[in-house]
Amino acid sequence: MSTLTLPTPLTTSPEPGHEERLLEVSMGPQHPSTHGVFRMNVVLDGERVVRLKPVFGYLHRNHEKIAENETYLGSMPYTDRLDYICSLTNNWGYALAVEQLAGITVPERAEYLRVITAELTRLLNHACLLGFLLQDMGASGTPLMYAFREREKILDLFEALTGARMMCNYMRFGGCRVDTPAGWLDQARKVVADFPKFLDEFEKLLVSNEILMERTQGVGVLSRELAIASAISGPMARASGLNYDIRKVDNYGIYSRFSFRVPLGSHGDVYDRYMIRFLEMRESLKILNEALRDIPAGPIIDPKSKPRGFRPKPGEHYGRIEAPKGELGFYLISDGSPNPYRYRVRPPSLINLTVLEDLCLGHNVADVVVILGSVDIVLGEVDR
Amino acid sequence: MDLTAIQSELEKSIPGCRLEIVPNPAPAAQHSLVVDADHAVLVATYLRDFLHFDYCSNVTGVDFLPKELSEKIKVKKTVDGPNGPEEKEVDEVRKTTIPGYLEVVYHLFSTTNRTGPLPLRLRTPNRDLTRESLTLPSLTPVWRSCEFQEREVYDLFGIHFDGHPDLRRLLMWDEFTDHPMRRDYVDPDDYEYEPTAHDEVLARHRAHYSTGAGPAFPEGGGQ
Amino acid sequence: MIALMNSGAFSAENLDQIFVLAKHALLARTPGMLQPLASAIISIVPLMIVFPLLFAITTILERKGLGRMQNRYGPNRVGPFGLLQPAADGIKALIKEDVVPAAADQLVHFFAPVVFVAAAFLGYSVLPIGRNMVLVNLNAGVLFFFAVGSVVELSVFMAGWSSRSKYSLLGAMRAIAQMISYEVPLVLAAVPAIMAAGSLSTVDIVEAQAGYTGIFPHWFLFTPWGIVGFGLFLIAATAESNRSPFDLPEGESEIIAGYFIEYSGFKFALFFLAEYLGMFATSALGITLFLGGWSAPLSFLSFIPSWIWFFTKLLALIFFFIWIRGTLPRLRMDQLMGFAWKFILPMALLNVFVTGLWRFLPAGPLNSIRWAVCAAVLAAPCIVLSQSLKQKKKLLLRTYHFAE
Amino acid sequence: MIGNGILKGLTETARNFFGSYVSKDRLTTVQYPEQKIPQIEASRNFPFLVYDGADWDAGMRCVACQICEKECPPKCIFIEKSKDKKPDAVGKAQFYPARFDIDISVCMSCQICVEVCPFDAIKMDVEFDLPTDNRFSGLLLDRHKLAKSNDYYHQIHPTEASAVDAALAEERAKTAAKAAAAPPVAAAAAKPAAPATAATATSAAPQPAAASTPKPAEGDAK
Repeated sequence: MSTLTLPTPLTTSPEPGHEERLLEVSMGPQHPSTHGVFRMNVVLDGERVVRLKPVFGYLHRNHEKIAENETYLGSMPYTDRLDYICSLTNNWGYALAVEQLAGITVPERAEYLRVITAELTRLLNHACLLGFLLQDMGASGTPLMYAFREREKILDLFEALTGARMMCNYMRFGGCRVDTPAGWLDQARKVVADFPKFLDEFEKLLVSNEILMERTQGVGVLSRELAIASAISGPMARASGLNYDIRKVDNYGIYSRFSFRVPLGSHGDVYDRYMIRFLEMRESLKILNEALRDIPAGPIIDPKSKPRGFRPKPGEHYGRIEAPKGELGFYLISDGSPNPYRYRVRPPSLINLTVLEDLCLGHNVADVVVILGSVDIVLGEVDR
Repeated sequence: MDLTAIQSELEKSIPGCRLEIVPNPAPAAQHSLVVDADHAVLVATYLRDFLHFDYCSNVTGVDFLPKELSEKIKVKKTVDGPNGPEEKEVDEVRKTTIPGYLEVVYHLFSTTNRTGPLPLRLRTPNRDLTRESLTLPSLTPVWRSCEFQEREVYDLFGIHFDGHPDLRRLLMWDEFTDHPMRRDYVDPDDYEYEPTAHDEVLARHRAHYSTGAGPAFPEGGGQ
Repeated sequence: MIALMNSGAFSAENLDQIFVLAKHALLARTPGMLQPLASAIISIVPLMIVFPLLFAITTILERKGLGRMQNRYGPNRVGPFGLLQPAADGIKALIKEDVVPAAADQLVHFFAPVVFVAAAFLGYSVLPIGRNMVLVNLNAGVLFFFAVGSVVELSVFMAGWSSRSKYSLLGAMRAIAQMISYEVPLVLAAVPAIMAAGSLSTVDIVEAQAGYTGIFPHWFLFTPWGIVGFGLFLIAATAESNRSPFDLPEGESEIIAGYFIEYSGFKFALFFLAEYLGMFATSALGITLFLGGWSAPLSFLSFIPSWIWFFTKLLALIFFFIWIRGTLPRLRMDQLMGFAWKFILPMALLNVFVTGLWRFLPAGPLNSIRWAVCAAVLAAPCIVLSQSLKQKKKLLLRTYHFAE
Repeated sequence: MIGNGILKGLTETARNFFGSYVSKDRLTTVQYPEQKIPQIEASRNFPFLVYDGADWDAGMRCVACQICEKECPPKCIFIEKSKDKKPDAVGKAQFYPARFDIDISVCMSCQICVEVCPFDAIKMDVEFDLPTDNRFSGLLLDRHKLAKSNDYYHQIHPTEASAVDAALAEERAKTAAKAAAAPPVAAAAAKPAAPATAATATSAAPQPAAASTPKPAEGDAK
């Protein structure tokens, strides 16, 4: 019966006689490396962190209240604005939850398109994160620019398919909105084919870099038990050795057809989180190659479905997918009317932040920034 | 491990706890378990330690307003017809109000035997907004993941979790007094807002700035 | 002066000495009594113009260099290929409003950049830019250079403390700690060159490296202790001028801009100017000590004027700094200090010992043995260090297992 | 050895630095605004109203059924139905929007209006630089600013436009065939219905069965 293992923030400083010299610094909400409007009240003893309280709410727009006054279809474009880096996985999470709530089946080609776009989003998100992580560590822009160069190629694919680079609004309940234009699949195969070149370049540039290893190994260690207790999900949990990838656990969509493995870390520090995302990108490439090879022809949405007047039968459902940042869940309660009675988003970023203080205690200011970078938060999702 | 087995085992091992299964008509049939407030922490700890539900992934607040149900029922009533009082079938509308309540739903998963969501529901006795009727036991001591999510439910619904290590507002600013996600929440009219083309918004805007102090907004939008 | 020009005396010798001759020509015109003052002014003014110009060129070089490393063009809007960008930055710095925080201590806040720039310029007086083109031929030139270099820390602390803001105080504390802890290895890395040249004067050190065997010059760089010394000197120089892997004082991602966070407008530009001047000064000293000052790299190239060689070597070093800045992430404060005291300093001391060893081992035919011995003595600690890191399980590449 | 990780990194940036002078594909940036990245065909920005033929007012396809106003998530479309009616492309009398405003400061270009419009009257534009000096009326595009011709639509979305035109043409052919096949029934129905239509503005009921009623969504119209 393990009692609550809260971090014991030291109100007094460890060395006696330092009390009056504690320096309370507020990092954020306008801070270059908090990945959005996120504030941390940090109490420093010299350079070491003694207490850290995150402050949220700067980007809170009450997405759930808006959804209660919108129809089911009306909330779909708002899900793009949750985790604005990976809009397609948000769409898929919401569409999956509504399909499971209303019992709608999805045609084959749409399932393949969903897997392709989701894995491309995972590549995009992990590449961006590695770039941001190294930007926080001071490598002035070079790794970030390499990551963004790759991201541009993928965003062009999304624009050609859905019409918008980041706000795709592509999934519908029962399939996808529009089929791939001519030549899109070949272009996608080309982008996926020369993505490993970028990964090797990144690996040579930074993976064995001594300064990076020095800055990240042994920093912000997250134990497996704390990860489970705090429901940490995504690459951050797998870096602590928790083998819990929802693509393997729930087998949603058609992930069971693809052979891919789940990388697991053993130390659970920032270096492991960084490497797990690196290896996950290589696994996603395997999925993409298989999916792009045997995507069938056929309808992308059941032709009889009408865009308006969608009323699921009363009931409730919690559907979830493996978003690049972790387990993205949608809890919908329907009372038979076109608007959901209750619409709840389970944000992986916010819940992964529960342990931020545990990770940062004892480290110094430079590490707080690196640890926050490794948690990979996006404020659109944290504050909803 | 289906729900009835869980319920029986819980009732056997925790004497006096009142459990109830709420059926879920959705195709995925995620039936949920309602626990009474005072045994909640015991039940939760048992679920975590013995039934391996160690991953509380989602905490949601739901608000059910009291509902009036009016249904027509046939009732025999003596009514004075043309030739004296007689029994007659007359359908009469009877209003029954279902008491509203605030509810917190915990979705539990198990990382060891990878079982699906077990929704655990905690309900407040009624919906009148007094402090003691809106308190529920916090499950943060059992699952650390509920810490921020329970703060959010407190912030947006007003449910007070006693036993929570650091119950503050999560999303709204601290001086905010109301709880926006409640069904009967009326959004305040005093913040300055963007006049848009829609009439009711324009009307409210003009009413708000009736004293003419508002921004210089041309009459009737961009006609 | 004009007569001299078109008299066809354009031999390499005259071209090399063109500035010296021009100065003498000018001096011949000034009345006797003013001559010492005039000679000082004539020497100082070009310095005060050339190096800020070099600062301007370096800003554009840096931004275009970083851009090219990051698959983009870099500034190319202002002027042809963006060459007028420094002018634009300069004007912007002049026009920008100079905000001084209310709580700041006005006097100290104002004088911090002035002290910084003055200290940076003083360092140039002893640096030989070309053949007999040194401002002041002090016989303790290197010592003077380091003495002036330490004034920089004072101005950094003045800036950090007087702005009375948390971040600037943090930045100032970091800067002071870093500069002091890298001042010592910087000096110790310079000692071998002084030992080899036998004098503290920069001109003598350059003289000691003159001469060629075959076509290769006698630079101190081409000796085992020279290579290690130059390496240590560069690392310490990067740290001294707050450049990339050691730019903790103005770690943008952590404490935003360190000690000059509360400066804006021209004072902010002065800080940048002083920082770059400091970088040029230390790399110029590195050239003087290890790369043979203004001597040509190959014997048959010595017809090119000496000051051109000095500036090409300086630009090469500047590109090295830019290259490092574009690649390496930043060290954390304690690692930076640990690196200085536990690795750079012992290596510098060992290097001094090896120079002594080099001095007394027989030169002549047995030169290769001397080389081998010194190289072995210097390489040993590096190998020991990397082995010990492996035993202590630090800085190891990790293998990851995969779950199906 | 201790330093080779850093050396590998340095060689990588050096390769990119010198590579950028050699191979052009390493430089991915484009000198906007002189050079522009080629327009991707399916890209969308703000909606616009399609009109056939030359006169934007007469040829506008929109019949003010206000479905898009109801379905628009951020509620940024504002329609006022006209009192009288004008003949549309097929010649049938239809309503038209007297006032059709889109507040593009509120619109999030989600193209749900395009999806739910039964008359293919509203499509997504690709023009993205729309700077205005006035925050309120400048960003409130009215009917005239929104209307763009069908061949402009062909210009920006060729495949989609031709598909839409094919569907419309085929539908008109179907209605024309049906109208031709049942002229007597229509003539009979039209005579008694004629006096009735004069007064009532809502013209849904008495239209002859052969009218080009589009997909059943018409029924929900207000």
